[in-house]
Amino acid sequence: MKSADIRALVTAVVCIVLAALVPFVFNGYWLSIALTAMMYIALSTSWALFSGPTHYISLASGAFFGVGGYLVATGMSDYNQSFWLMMFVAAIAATVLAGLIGLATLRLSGVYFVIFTLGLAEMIRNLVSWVQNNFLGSRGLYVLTDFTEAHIYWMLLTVASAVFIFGWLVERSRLGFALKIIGNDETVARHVGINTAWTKVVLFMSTGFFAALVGAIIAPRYSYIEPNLVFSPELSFLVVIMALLGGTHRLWGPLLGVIPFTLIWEAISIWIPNFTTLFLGIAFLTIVYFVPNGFVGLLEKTRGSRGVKAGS
Amino acid sequence: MFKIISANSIRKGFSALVVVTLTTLLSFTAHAADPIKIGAVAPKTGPLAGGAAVTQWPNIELWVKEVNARGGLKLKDGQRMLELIEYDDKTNPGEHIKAVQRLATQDKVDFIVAPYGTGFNIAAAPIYAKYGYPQIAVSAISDKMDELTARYPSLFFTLGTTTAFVNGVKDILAGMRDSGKIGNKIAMVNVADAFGIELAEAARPIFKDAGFDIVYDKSYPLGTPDLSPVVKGAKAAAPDAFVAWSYPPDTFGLTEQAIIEDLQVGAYYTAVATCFPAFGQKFGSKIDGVFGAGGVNPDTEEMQAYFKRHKEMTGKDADYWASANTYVSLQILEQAIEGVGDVDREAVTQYIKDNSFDTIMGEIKFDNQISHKFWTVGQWQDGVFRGVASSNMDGVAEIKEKSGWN
Amino acid sequence: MNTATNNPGLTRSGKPAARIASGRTLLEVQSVSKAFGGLLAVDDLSFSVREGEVLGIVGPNGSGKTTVMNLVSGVFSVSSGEIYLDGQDLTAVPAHKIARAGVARTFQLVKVLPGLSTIDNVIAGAVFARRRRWGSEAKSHARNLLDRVGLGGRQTQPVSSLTYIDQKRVELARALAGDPQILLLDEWLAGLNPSELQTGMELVQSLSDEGRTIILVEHVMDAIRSLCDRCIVVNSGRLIAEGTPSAVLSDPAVIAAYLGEEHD
Amino acid sequence: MDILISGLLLGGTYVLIALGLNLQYGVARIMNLANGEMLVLGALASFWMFVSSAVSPLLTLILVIPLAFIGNWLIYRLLLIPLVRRARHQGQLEVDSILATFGMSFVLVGIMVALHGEYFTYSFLARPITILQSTVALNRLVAFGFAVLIGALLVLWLNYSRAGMAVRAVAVDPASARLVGINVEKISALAFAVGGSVAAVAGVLISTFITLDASVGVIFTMKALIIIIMGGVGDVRGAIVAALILGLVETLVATLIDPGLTLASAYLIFLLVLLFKPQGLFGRAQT
Repeated sequence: MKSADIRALVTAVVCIVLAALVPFVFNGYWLSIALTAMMYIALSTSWALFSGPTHYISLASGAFFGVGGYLVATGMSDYNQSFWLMMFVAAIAATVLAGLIGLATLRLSGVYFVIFTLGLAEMIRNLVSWVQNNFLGSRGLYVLTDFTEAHIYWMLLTVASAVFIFGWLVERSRLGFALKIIGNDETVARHVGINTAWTKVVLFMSTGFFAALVGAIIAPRYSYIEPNLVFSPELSFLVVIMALLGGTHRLWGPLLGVIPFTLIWEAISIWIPNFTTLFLGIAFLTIVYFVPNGFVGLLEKTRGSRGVKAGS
Repeated sequence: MFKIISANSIRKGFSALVVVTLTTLLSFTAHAADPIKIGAVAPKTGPLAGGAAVTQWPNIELWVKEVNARGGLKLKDGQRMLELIEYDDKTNPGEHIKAVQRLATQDKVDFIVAPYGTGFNIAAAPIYAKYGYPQIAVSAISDKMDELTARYPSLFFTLGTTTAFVNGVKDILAGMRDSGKIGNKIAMVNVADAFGIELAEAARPIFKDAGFDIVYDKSYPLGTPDLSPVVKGAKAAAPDAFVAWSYPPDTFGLTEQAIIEDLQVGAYYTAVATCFPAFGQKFGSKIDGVFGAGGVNPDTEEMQAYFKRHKEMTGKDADYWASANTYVSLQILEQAIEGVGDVDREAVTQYIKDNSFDTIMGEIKFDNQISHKFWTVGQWQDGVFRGVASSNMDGVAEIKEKSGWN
Repeated sequence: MNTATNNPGLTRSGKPAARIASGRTLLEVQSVSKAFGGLLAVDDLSFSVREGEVLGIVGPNGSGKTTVMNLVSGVFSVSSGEIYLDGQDLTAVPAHKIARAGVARTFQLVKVLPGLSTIDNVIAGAVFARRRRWGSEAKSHARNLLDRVGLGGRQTQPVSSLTYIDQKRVELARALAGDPQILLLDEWLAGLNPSELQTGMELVQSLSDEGRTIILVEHVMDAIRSLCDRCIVVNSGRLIAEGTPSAVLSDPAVIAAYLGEEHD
Repeated sequence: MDILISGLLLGGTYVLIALGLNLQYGVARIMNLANGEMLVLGALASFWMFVSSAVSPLLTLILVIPLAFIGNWLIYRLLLIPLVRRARHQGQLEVDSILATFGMSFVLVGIMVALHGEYFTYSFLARPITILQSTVALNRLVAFGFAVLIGALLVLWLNYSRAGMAVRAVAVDPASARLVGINVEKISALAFAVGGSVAAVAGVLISTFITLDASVGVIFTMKALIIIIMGGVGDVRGAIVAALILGLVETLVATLIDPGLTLASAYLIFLLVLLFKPQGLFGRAQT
């Protein structure tokens, strides 16, 4: 292991430990912000693992998140299964689903993929609602547990850490290298012997896995699951936007997007409760126009320019 | 060079923003002379915003204005005005929880108006319970009320259970059948989301046990643009009654199609939003005799005064169901606070449990945190949506026979 | 160096003709056709390549040369016909499997991986292909190959900062990195100035001297004449001549096909 | 017959929804996620004029068309051209335009919520009319008529006018269009503005028979995207055919199988088209 690796590892461990202490220091409001941020860190980072190198903009997060939340709810509410079992089932189901979708759509060019995944959450919501309505029946999907916000936060932190470890391993593996090549030139990738479809599908499955886990963990927080709310297209967009805002070509890029975004979002929600959406839009446009390469880009540019100055 | 400068200035601007946020968040402290802080979180955007804009927000506005107009709430140590702090939950449970946390721990509000929508009331219940806020849930119907109220000691329900709702409809239909007005064939449709699935699931055995024959039983997805196949399908089954467990946009869509298709049924029922003034305005006299969820008794002096004040203070018409319930929940809160004479939440919660309240819907009291006094079915009669079935309400109107769609 | 250097030290002229003639057939293309919509780009084409041989494919523009390369390397699948590599059926096999079987190629318009460093561009060819290397092994292998193509010491440079010919060298090194059984060079010498051309030809020559099997699609006739053991000529997707470069290039049918076209 | 007619009418609605975005995405290369909001804005204008001053939606059209044209032209000139200029390749423009128009959709939703947070619902031409023994709503029929009209006008304009020819050239290949002397930016702005006003017109017409609210736009955007991808990006005829097919299939499934499966079936066809004809029904094969 190189010294840079060790430094990164130590930093990561320190960050995780600090993050784990948050519920002891903050309670209530700040914890719920941290929880929201942690949820998006897990989602955006795992999203970027796939979409960063391949440039496929996946809007499927909402679909997998929904599968997670929905399966936990229906399993616990209608079939008296334990939360843990359903969390596991949900993650596996979403992984399989992502695999099937990936096989079907990842051969397509980017745009088609974007639009397909955009509608995916809607399609799955319609299908599961229909199945529930006609075959299973339900008297409401309740997820009543004794988890506190702190518990949910720690679970999310675990998932987020797992995403980082996974990302770190992928980056150092042949799989990660293959992805990088695919992102640069897919034709070349094929001709140096990379099974491009398989590589993309595997990574896409990992985003499905993690998003479903997050959805499953969030379900107890929602307590009552409405398909309409867990299969949320807005969530898909927010995940993408936070990741792009941070920057997708670094593992820690999305992190830099999620944290300021969550804070801006919160600030606007507080200041202008009647025009939140309007001002969120404006904040959004400002970011797109003035921070085009994400915060990572901004950071590297400043650092780069400082380096040049020092050299001259 | 320009780019570097602008990047830096953005960064500076951004950090300034963060600093300002933090200071704003931390700068709230309560003073004794301050007004009573009331928090409210409900959708202003997202799928439920349209409903909340009719039922929830205007009543909060009305109540705060009224109380302040008469000088505030009378407490032991004098009158105190109300200060409203409102947040948009964007129809997102996560946002909602965060906003309630903020109200509780940052704004340190004294009371919070219960959320809008079943899911939101249940999602927020643990936090209300944690900080001891009384939560008088209005726009929430559930069959798990007993379990939920046992779990959350400060949660109150006022609008009835899923089963009560279905039974209301069943009673009306059975009554009409027994008096020979309709036959026993029901066409039932529902929106395929939590609310519709739950009601349809509850309705199937209830209708069957009452001797009805469900001749058409289909769901349609939330957001279906064209409901004509649904209405055509129902019509083809030649039912005597049409029952739709529907949400606002499709309540409008189904009824429009029923008029177009000239769906001839002795009883026509759509669920949420049938009671909206916009429903009456849109269809005029055509919907005379249409049944819908909820209802009011508009003839009492209190209700008439309430409708008038609602229109005057908010510029909007109250709906003929949950608007009044929402207002009632605020009246209960108001009377409990004044009864205790203090903003002690625990005492107020206990007061709500122990006392009965004089409201625009008559006397309301809670039995194990559940009020059993609510309307279940209403009917449009000469431009007014009247309650025709209820649980323990006075002034139930006679059912009017529906004569086509004119 | 663990590349297959069968006959180090042998110059081209020293390569025994007998060995090539007797070498086993490595690539076998049998009655292959390819249609794009109504257009028949390759029409019932058959040829074979023996181990250690340098085969030239020539023909006027649009005659289907690059399509042949694309069929062999799996960019397109054939409409009819079969392709075998060392007895293994490559018809209807996806490109990455063909690459793993040992077919490596360069592209008519140079394709480097712009986001990667020069050495990573070469490593890209070493990790997933016929002979797989990873980690330090791949790195030292790539470094050797960069030395081999004349780019020693430029490993960490961003590949986008390299000149055109250097990018072509990187592409060649990448193709070599997986120890291919057969190397497809698609107009690899095109667009080079005379001195670069000289260097390029020497490089290809040295690869041939190592005993590599190469298919060369080329417009540069000097290169064909000096590098190829054998040539096939395609016109309108059909094979019109086959033989040694000098024989083929003086074939009247070939001259007719090129008539009106500038042959440099 | 019922199915055919209801299906065609629904298809007509989809034609209205999709045509605007088809121009914006196919020609100006902006995947405009705020397209649905533009549609809802048209609906809001129509609702507001009808409820406050009893103005017929058909008259509102006269007002909405030029306003939407100017509004969208300005959006393109002021907000989108900087993105087009800074994009180094198509992929980057796609990402940037997704982000920017998503922001715009928030802004538009915010404005509309402030104007009218409740449902936009009113009754206009909600009369039954019988064609070929099938009962349909007059307002849907009117909307269908406009869909046919707008579709026809666009096809004529694109195929028989100079500007239309330029628009098609830009749709096929902006780089080559530039080479033959077409001002690509100007044509793109034109296409974007025309697309925006088509969306607003669609909103006006659709509001006569569908109950909308300020937040509902994304549903229309999604539908529109599905249709234009199915039809082939930038191809007006393709979009029209795809929209009609979608309308027919949804009605067919709703009537014969189960209304609960309509939207799911729409997705299924979309997926099938993607798998077997990825360039869309009328798309040009990509090389």
